[in-house]
Amino acid sequence: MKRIIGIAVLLLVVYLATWIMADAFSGRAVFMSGYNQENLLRRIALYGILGIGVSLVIITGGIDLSLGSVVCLVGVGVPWLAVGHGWPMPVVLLLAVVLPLAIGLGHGLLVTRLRLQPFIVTLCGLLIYRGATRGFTQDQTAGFGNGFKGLRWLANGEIPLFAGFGIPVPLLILGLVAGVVAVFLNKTIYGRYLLALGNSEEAARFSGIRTDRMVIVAYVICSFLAGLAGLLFVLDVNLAQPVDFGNFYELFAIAAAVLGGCSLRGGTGTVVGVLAGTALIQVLRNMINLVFPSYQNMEYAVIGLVILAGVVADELAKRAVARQKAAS
Amino acid sequence: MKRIIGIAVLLLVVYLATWIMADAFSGRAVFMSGYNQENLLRRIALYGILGIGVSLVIITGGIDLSLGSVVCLVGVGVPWLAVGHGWPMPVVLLLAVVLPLAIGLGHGLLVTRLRLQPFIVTLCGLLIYRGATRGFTQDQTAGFGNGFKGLRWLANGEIPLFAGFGIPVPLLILGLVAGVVAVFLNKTIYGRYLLALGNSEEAARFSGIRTDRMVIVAYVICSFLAGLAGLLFVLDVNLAQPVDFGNFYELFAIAAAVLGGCSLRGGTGTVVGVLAGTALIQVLRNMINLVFPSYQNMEYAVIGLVILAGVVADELAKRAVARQKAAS
Amino acid sequence: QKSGGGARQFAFVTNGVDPFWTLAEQGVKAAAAENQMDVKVLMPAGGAVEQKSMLEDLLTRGTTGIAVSPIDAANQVDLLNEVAGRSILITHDSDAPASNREVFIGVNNYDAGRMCGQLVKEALPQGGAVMIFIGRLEQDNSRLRRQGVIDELLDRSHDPSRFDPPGGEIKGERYTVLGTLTDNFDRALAKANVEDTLSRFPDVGCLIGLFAYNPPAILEALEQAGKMGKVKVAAFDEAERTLQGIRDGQVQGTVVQNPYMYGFRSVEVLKALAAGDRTVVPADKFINVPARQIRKDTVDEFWKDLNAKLGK
Amino acid sequence: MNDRAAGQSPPRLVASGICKSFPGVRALHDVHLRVHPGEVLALLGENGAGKSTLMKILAGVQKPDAGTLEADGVPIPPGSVQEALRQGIALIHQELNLATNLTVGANIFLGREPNRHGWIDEKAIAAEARRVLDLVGLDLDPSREVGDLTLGQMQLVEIAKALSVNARVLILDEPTSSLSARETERLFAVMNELRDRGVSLIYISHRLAEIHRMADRVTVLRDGVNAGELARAEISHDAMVRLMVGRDVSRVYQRTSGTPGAVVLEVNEVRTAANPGHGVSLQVRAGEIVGLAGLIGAGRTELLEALFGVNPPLSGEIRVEGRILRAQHPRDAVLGGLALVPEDRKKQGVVLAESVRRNLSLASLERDRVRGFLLNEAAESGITERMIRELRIKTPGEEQPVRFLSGGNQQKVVIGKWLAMSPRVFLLDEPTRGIDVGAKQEIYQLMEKLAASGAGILFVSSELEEILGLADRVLVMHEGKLAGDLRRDELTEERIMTLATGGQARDRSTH
Ligand SMILES: Nc1ncnc2c1ncn2[C@@H]1O[C@H](COP(=O)(O)OP(=O)(O)OP(=O)(O)O)[C@@H](O)[C@H]1O
Ligand SMILES: Nc1ncnc2c1ncn2[C@@H]1O[C@H](COP(=O)(O)OP(=O)(O)OP(=O)(O)O)[C@@H](O)[C@H]1O
Ligand SMILES: [Mg+2]
Ligand SMILES: [Mg+2]
Repeated sequence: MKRIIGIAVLLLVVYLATWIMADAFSGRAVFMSGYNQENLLRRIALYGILGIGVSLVIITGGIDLSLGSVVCLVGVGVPWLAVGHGWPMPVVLLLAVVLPLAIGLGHGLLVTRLRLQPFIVTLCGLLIYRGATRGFTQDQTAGFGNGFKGLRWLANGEIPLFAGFGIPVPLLILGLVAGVVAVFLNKTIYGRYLLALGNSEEAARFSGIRTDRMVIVAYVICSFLAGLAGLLFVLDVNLAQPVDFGNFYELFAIAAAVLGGCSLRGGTGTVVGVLAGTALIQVLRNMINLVFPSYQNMEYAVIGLVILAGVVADELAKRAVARQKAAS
Repeated sequence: MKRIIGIAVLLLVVYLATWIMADAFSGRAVFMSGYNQENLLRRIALYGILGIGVSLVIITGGIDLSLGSVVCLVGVGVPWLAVGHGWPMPVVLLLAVVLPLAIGLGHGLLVTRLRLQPFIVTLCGLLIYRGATRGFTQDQTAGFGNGFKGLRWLANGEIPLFAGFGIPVPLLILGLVAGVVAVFLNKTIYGRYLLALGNSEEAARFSGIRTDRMVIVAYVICSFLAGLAGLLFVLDVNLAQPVDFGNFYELFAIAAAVLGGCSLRGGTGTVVGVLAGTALIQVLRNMINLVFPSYQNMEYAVIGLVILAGVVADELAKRAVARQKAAS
Repeated sequence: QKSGGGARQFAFVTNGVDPFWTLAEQGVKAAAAENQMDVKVLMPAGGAVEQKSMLEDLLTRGTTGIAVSPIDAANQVDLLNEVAGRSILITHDSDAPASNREVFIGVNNYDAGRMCGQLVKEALPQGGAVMIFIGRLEQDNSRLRRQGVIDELLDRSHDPSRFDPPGGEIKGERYTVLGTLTDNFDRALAKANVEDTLSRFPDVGCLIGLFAYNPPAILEALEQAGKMGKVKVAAFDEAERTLQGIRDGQVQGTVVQNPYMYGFRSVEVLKALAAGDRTVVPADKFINVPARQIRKDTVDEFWKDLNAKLGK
Repeated sequence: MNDRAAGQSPPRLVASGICKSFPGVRALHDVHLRVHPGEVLALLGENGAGKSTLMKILAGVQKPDAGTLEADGVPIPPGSVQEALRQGIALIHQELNLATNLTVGANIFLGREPNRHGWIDEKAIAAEARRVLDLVGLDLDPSREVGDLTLGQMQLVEIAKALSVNARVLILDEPTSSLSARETERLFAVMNELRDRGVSLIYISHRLAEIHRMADRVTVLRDGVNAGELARAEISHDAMVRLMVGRDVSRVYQRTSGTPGAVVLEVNEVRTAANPGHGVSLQVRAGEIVGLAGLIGAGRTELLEALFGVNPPLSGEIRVEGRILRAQHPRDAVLGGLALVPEDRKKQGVVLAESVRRNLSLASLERDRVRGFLLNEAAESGITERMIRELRIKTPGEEQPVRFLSGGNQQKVVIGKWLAMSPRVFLLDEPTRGIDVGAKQEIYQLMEKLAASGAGILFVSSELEEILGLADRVLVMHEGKLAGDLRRDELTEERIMTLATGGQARDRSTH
């Protein structure tokens, strides 16, 4: 829990700052409007699913750079098949589940059986899935047009709560995913195995844990969640272009996970932390659009600086604590 | 040297295949024309400089994801200042050297003194330098127009050799860089230190080596070379867009280094290997453009597959050798 | 005919990857089939660097004629002249007047922008605040297009060389341009930009989407916000959702270029030039494929025609 | 130790015809091994003889290339940890194998968590963990994170983990190498208790005295093959050594003392980060071998690392041959004339992946450089050849990666690296840990030779026998303080232990 305090405080500060700057300066509920909060929550939900997925892989000491391309593959593939080629939606959705599972399995097998480095395997994945999507769609944009309103409710629907505010449906999906993964990590033997092998693969293997299987499971879940996020993204946005749909999302997901306390060396990470990291990045983007729209092209720089500040502060805090411990 | 044979063979195969497919099918010297070979060599030179830079960081066990953004910063910044703001070119060039040096120093200090993870530090770098460039240029394209022909000779000039073929000037620059780095790695005590600390930072430090300084030096050289490449890229292309100039170059540079035998775990890597890896990727792109232009949108997929095939073959070959050794 | 032997090859090079170019590709293909020509369509996804290596490789292949949409004409003169020296060069979509290109086929983006501005004026005759959404500001065509809109709304004189930097509000007598938000082709971000605008400026009068995917993103956001119809929309290009929006009265209108025609005409012109026929080049070296405003009354006809071109 | 009926009952575990090769190494060839209920079988062999490999095969961690395993006469499939655990075979590894991010309890039950359909039963873990921790005498909260423990505590957690299996065959691979006398005694008591309950134990150690004391039977491996067996009655130092090394090695090392010269190392009130409470002062003379004794965690490693600039001292003064040494980084210490042979040989001593040549020259590259910063390859070759010859480093060649050398030869490489710098003072931290008898003797001789050539030596050891045999003088540390300074003629085992555990030297407090 200690690892999360820093990011939680940072999130709170940025949240309050945005609120004050956006609403106080304009004298209206800009940031704190139901509408904006809903939007914010929906975005956190979509990106959060990616972050949770990649955090599982990071816990094993690996990395997944292919997330964004899996988002692209599913996000483009689903409307391309369902609308462009008239395949029945249940079949398409089945494919949208099976394909990411197969991709994750492939990554896991290459990493465990062939002992290839995760960075390389998933970098190749990044290139291959996007290239393939661009190839089979011939770079055509795909979208649902006016159809599939029911399905699209999953991404843009809401459960009305009170005047002007409702809980976005994707947030419920995120809640489900986060809950399952959190329980998996903390309450089941498999979560414990994952944490153990991330810290010391040998210690886990020598204890009779089939570490290879657990690593494969992590990659499979990660790719599956990337596919799920890809589906929700396209249901939300309603159209996807192969050349750039999901571009860079892996980096934002990894950044969120790291901000949330995951160490790229493996063995640590919490779901709550990842959610806080995701929220921080999304609130920042919201802040820039609401408060500093003219500096919107510096968005990357601001996010980069905040992430850096976050990890530096975290490190300095850890050192201060260690020094105090040593002194006492 | 063993680690390079695989990539060398692969490069040869792809080179010959491209030659045969492009020239034999068309009955003309397409691939083997002086013009095309010059282009190819120039591209290898530009990307090769990046690859060599990042390989030094990879040897220390680190990674540099910010390369592409440094390429953007320098590539956009130089014409923006020199043409857009009329700064004298010597001052601008000095800045183009000093700024990357400072960036590398910053990365190195954060990695060694604060013990932050290189992935995170340079991911923040990736975001910050691109965001900053977009911010200060207000997203405007920068270029040299008709000016600076002399300087641009560095990137698009050539030393005529025989009819229709000359050695591109950037290749000479690459030769210089590669030579210096190769000597540094193999013939100087500092190269030894770099390799030793890449294998075991602790053991090197316990031997009295100032490992922190060496790591910083690696990051500084890497950023400097990224800046140099950025300058050459913009001198070659003559224009740079803040939003995408140098995008993804870090991934291609890392892929080239890994193909060329660098292990992301640190401690191994050769300049020749990195050059071969870079050449392979560029010949592949050339092949796609010359032989399969209609599948150009699958370029990424092809490159990804070849990289994957390369590392898988490498791994399998290593295993076969090991098995033979064990058997004998 | 395949690319082997002595068959002449031609190429149509875009400035990026976009549905807009898919339409142009259809035009290219139609014309190529009609004239029995071999024309490759190449779309660089990696910006100016990739466009350069594509052109070099086309020259290597011995391509007879090339139609290019330069990413930044002023800085690509050398490259374009090299192409012109080894092949027949024409430009489309975006011109490079300083180069040795034979002719330019395209639209005047500044004028097109002013046409879009007129649609805004129709939508908000009393004046009001507007926000501009666009993919990037770097390429010439987008800069001119945006400037056209602004100049029209501020009733300024016709001056394509003017440039208002994107930061800050631009206030005119009747219209205020609240800002310009870019998204780098990230669809999710394009939508988020609209949402955040609705949060910050609840009384925004009209949303202007200048890249093909911007109007659909605007419509998505409006629908979710329950503000459909309350906030006006002015569009550019012919995304399906945009046309549907015009039909449903959600979009005031859209300005369409004619990318299909860019492709089609480019091929025809290349063919003529390759045969030594220079009569296709007008004196001012500009083949205008004018932009058009599509409103509710013309949308059905336009759409039918479009689908026919796309083979739907 | 009373007579036991071991060997009469049918064997509990039998391994036959075991073969195992690694790339370039034949680790085991047609090896046989059996252990009976209620028996302590000692497994002996030089470094690299294949002991650990054989044990890993028994525990299912590694799969043999050939051979069979039988438990109680029933064959068990090799290469499965789960299967081995089912048969009650538990292995305490030579290297620590703990997940430092998990709690003590989680580590003890890793892979065997009490669970209901996958849901962990934390209460059961806590209760059961407390029980086995008590067994090894570790008073620890099972919910503490392992990463916060000391090395010695971690070793005890490893032992507790193996005990929690309720093993029928318990394998201990050099469990005492990071334990001091007190913990070792405790461990032996537990082992005796288990033996009396009928558990089979396989015990590996390079400390022959321990084996003499504990073993009912000894099996010896040499170069991956069975080299012989000794029944309880036949176990003697000489017999064991002969089987292991194939020649006689003297029983106890006895230093042929010289006369110490001037003070080469002087330490005044140095405070370390781990023990900021009090300073340490000591002196080492030229030609003198000073032993540094103490319990695990007494702060000996910390002291050596502070002197060497690894964790720079907080305050105090260090002088080498009278010159002040400001040790802010190992480099300062090296230039000042110090050399450190670190505790963790594989991580800190050698660059495992690099060649013998590169390791031997690593410290002296800078001194020998030419034209600013170019390598002096001639000097490098000279050093490499000389060290391989003088230290008799057993290696197929200069280019052999150090990874493939035996522990003793790796240690010689570390020493050779420093010899090239002709340091004035050697700091040796557990220089013979995990090293077989033959190599130990060579290292002792080497230390004497260094002293004879005028260097001062300060060496840490947890093996009292070697301290008694080798040291001219012994400093004893207790909880970060120097608790005593004993001359050679005052040395006894009890005196050292009393000081190390915080008692006063009874007869005389100072000398
Ligand atoms: N994973 C491995 N890969 C390659 N070689 C190995 C591996 N494990 C052990 N070896 C080699 O097998 C041989 C036997 O090693 P093993 O660890 O079994 O020896 P040991 O008798 O336990 O030695 P020590 O007393 O030093 O612990 C050695 O030559 C060692 O280098
Ligand atoms: N890596 C570490 N992190 C935190 N504390 C440590 C570390 N290493 C040692 N310590 C602490 O420093 C103190 C001294 O340990 P040190 O290893 O110096 O003892 P030692 O006498 O050398 O024992 P050993 O015989 O195991 O080497 C101990 O209390 C230990 O807990
Ligand atoms: Mg062993
Ligand atoms: Mg110690």
